[in-house]
Amino acid sequence: MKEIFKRHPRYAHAPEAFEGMPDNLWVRCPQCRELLYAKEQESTLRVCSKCKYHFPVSAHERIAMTVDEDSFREYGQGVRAADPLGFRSPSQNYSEKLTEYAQEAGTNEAFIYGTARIEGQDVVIGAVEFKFCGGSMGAAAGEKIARAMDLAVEKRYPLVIFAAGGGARMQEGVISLMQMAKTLAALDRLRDAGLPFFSVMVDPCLGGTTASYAMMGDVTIAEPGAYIGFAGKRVIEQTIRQKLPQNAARAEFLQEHGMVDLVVPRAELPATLGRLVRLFVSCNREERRPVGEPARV
Amino acid sequence: MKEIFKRHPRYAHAPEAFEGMPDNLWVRCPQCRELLYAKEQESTLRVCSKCKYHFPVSAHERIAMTVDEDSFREYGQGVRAADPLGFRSPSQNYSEKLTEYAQEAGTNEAFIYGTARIEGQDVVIGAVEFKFCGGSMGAAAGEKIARAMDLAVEKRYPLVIFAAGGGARMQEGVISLMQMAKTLAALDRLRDAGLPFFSVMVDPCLGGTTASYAMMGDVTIAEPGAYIGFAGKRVIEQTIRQKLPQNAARAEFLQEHGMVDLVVPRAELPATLGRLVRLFVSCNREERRPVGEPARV
Amino acid sequence: MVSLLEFETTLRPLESELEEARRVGGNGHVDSAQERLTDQLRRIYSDLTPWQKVQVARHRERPYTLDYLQWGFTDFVELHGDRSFAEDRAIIGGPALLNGRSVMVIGHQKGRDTRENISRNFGMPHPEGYRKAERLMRQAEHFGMPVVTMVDTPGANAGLSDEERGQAEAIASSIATMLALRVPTVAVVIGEGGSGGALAIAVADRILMLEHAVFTVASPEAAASILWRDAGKASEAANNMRITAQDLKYFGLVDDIIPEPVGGAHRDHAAAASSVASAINSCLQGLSELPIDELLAARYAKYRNIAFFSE
Amino acid sequence: MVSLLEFETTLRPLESELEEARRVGGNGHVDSAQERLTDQLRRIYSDLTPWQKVQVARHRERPYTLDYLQWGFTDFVELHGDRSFAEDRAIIGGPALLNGRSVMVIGHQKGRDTRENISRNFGMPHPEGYRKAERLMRQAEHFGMPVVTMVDTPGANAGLSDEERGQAEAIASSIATMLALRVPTVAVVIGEGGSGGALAIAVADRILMLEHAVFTVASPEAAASILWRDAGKASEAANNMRITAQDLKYFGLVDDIIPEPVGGAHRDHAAAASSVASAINSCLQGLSELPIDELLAARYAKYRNIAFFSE
Ligand SMILES: [Zn+2]
Ligand SMILES: [Zn+2]
Repeated sequence: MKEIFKRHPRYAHAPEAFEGMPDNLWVRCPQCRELLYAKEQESTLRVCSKCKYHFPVSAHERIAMTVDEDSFREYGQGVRAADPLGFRSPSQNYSEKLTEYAQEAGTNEAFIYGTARIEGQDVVIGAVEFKFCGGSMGAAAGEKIARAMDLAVEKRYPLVIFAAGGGARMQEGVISLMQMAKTLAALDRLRDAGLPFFSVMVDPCLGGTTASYAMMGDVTIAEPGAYIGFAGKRVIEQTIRQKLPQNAARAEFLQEHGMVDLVVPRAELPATLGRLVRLFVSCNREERRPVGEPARV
Repeated sequence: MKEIFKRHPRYAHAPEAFEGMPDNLWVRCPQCRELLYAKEQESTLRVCSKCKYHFPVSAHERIAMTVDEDSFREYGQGVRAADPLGFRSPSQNYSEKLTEYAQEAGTNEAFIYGTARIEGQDVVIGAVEFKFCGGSMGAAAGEKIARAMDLAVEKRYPLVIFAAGGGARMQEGVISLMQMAKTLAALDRLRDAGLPFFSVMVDPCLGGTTASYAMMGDVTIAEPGAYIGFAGKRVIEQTIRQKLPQNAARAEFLQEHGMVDLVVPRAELPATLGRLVRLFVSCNREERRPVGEPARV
Repeated sequence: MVSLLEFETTLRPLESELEEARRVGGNGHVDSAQERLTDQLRRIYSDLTPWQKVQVARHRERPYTLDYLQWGFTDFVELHGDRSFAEDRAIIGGPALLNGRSVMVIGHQKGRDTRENISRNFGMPHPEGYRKAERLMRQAEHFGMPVVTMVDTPGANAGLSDEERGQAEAIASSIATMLALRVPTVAVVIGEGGSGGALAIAVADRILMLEHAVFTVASPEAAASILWRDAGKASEAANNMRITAQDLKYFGLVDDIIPEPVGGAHRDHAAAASSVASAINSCLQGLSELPIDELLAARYAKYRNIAFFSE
Repeated sequence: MVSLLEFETTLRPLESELEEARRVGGNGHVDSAQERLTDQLRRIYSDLTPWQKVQVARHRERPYTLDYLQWGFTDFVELHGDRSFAEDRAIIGGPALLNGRSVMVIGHQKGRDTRENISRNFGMPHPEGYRKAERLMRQAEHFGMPVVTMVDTPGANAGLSDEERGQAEAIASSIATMLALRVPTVAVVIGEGGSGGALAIAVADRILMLEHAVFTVASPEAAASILWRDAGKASEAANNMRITAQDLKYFGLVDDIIPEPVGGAHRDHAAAASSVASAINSCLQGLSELPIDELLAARYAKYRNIAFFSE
């Protein structure tokens, strides 16, 4: 786990949050330094009661926080990454790493999905698991995202995805890169079917994730304070040779710049999604678009 | 004539050019102040040989400079403005003014059109006559522009329009404003028919002209130095409370800002249009788009 | 009490009488004072000059798009951004329910005070505002939602940066998109319909106008300074330009006039919104019955045939 | 003489011999010196390491999109601008004739010298570049022109202003548009296929790669600094990442490899362009025979089925 963050120093405050000081009664907020009572973290949805900092949460937690109680039925758990390139570097042997990732994350891949209900309405819902190799979109994760889209088409449910991670998984080379195209191809079928896709971008959401399905939501939603962009903070700083302002490429900045429809605090998300599903489903769209007609994405 | 320019001081240099000192052998270039031999003006297509300033030319001259010799056949000459509002102001009585405009311009309205050939290829071609009430789009001019589009659809020819003028004709109120919608409705039919529209914007091209059909060319072309924009120079200066730089909202500026495909000197226009017609017609587009499918303009 | 316009000064003594009656008490007194006030209001508003209507349409307490959304619709979710440059707060939009039907509402939005007006640029959109509008129209089309627009702007913003980002292109593209939308569309001119910046979101299957709204090819002030050579002659210009709902209905440019509460929409937001919502609703009911290709053919004919010329 | 790369130093004596033979004269001498040089070139280029290919793909005399347009196409008219913010010279495009057929050519464009590179941002597009590409794709679709793309970029630009204008959105939208185009599409990786900024215009019915071109998920330098903890280990990273045309053909990610002239495309622009043009042409001939719905179904399957996982 530590290794990932060493490699991505832009998430430098995250390990503390993730580890949550399990043997301790207190968690320190990485934003305002307040000490928070660990037992209250669940009831506050892991949001700092003082500064409203949204702590990272696991994919399963996110879904549980959002959907009607016990309504989530997971699909596709058997899909696991292979090691197509036989990738080795001094710091890692990819096929062995995969086992580690699974143990750390508690998921078989960097994405989980299934059916659930939000305010009583059926949806397909998925979430990126950042603890699995930084939430990167290897071929297995890409396949699962595409299957979530397929499942929504098959069941004619709206789709909700918590998008995160940096996109490409270097150890799978161009195969990983091509998952951008694959998820967008699958998403086009969802559009053809006239079903809405609500994309919820959470910290951090970057690169191949934003540059593929995440930014193509019919409605794009962001968690407050989430870093959302094409390039990571460090990469931009190298390009422009200066420090980024604190708010740059955060959710609110993205909304100012027209990329994000809504910045929604974690606690309000079920109600917001519930209302959106009602609005986009009650319009009872007839299928006017002939099969195979170009999507206007 | 003078009156128009008093009211539009942004074209302050134009009268001199327009009047062309008819009793004189020489014309002064309003941009570089060079004295040009009047008799040579025709062979240089009214372009200053020193600084390449493009003098204003009449709608008929423009078409003659562009199409194959003697190939232009004018249509719709009988369409003339009415005075729907019975408009009067201290400075004018609109219905009387219309007669004056026609005399000054030598056309019955601010737009002429017809069929012609460019490098042997059939086109429908039209041009705004700036001398007729500043090239404004009254209901008669709007009707003629829409008919040029209809004619292109009927004959299945590409369409070329020299767009100019400020758009709205105040003396016809909202009826004039609505010509923006009317020309765009007619243009949508041209799109449905898969025929290309090459919009050539010449100085000055503004307001309701650019904000309707002129900017919607499949290829947008501008004459060098032409002022092209939504608002006139004076209006912008009032808004931003400072002087505009000389090049602001000129053709080259518009190209830098992504609005214009090509800035083409007058002399090169026939060859450029000839090539574009070949490229867009030789692709032999089949009509794949069902009638009534939405245009993606 | 709402602020009075200059032609409403005769109301002041009647307002004082009403206040006095309220202070003294006695229902009879209050009712009759109220009645006199209402009568006077009705008298004034039944005979407004075009220039007076301009002032009513620009009244700073007049209901704006968000007020109509609050009082006439439910479940509005405001969506933001053009997906390429910025969020423009001078045009707002998003889905909402109208009588249980999802519609996409898009409208100009002015600010109620100076601070809000600065953030909303006095309801004068930049190109990104029109691009957001166009994005929401396409979204509505994709999901089969009718589009409802509310028109209320002095005009599109006219700065150099607007030219840089293609104000003309943005307006033209918005009009072209709206004309071709494969869903029913209704536009309501709720205040000032200022030129191309208003038309950008007004080319609907039905154009409705509030009783005291105006729609102009250029602002009366601009017209006065050009045609009267005196910006102070705005009232003369307004009176000559045929800018009222009644004039435009006469010319067939507007389909219907929505009556305002006595004394103007600014005196009763809820009542104005209720009239507007029910007018839109009955339009949509009619439009939804047409097969989409007929609707589009009718829309084409409506705009292609706006014609006043001799031949 | 073109500039030599570090692994080509053994060519220097042979070049000197050829020069000497030319100076002395005598066709026999020249021919045999030329032959020795060519043999050595062939030897070197038949066995390039991935890292060497990266250097060839980045060679500053390598043909760029405009060179292929000049030598392989006719009647190219370059169209400009995204119609909303700017003209981006790092991506060029416009219609051209290929064997008498109108096609829309869109490609990354690097500069040949420093000044041109600054104006073209070293072939790294801003969002407006991808938006121009998308505009031209839609235009091609509307007029039934096949789309031909040429891929050659270190990657999309990564500045703060790119974030402000939605680099991620622009790339995603370009990919989505290209996947849904109702015309045949062919992409040719002519140099560096750098990550998402390359993929944005590469998702075609057929992806071709020049013999010595590369396609990377991240630049070898970036990969080295992350996975090797040492940016200097770029050659090791390149050798591990499977970035060559041959590797990608093996994985089925690339449909065909276009052979380069002996010693690389930079040694003979005309010959390289002629191979590229004829490869594109034969692809288009095949693709044009398919009904458009079959073409789209095949394209969907091609991308939906890129899958290497266990279950
Ligand atoms: Zn805190
Ligand atoms: Zn000159």
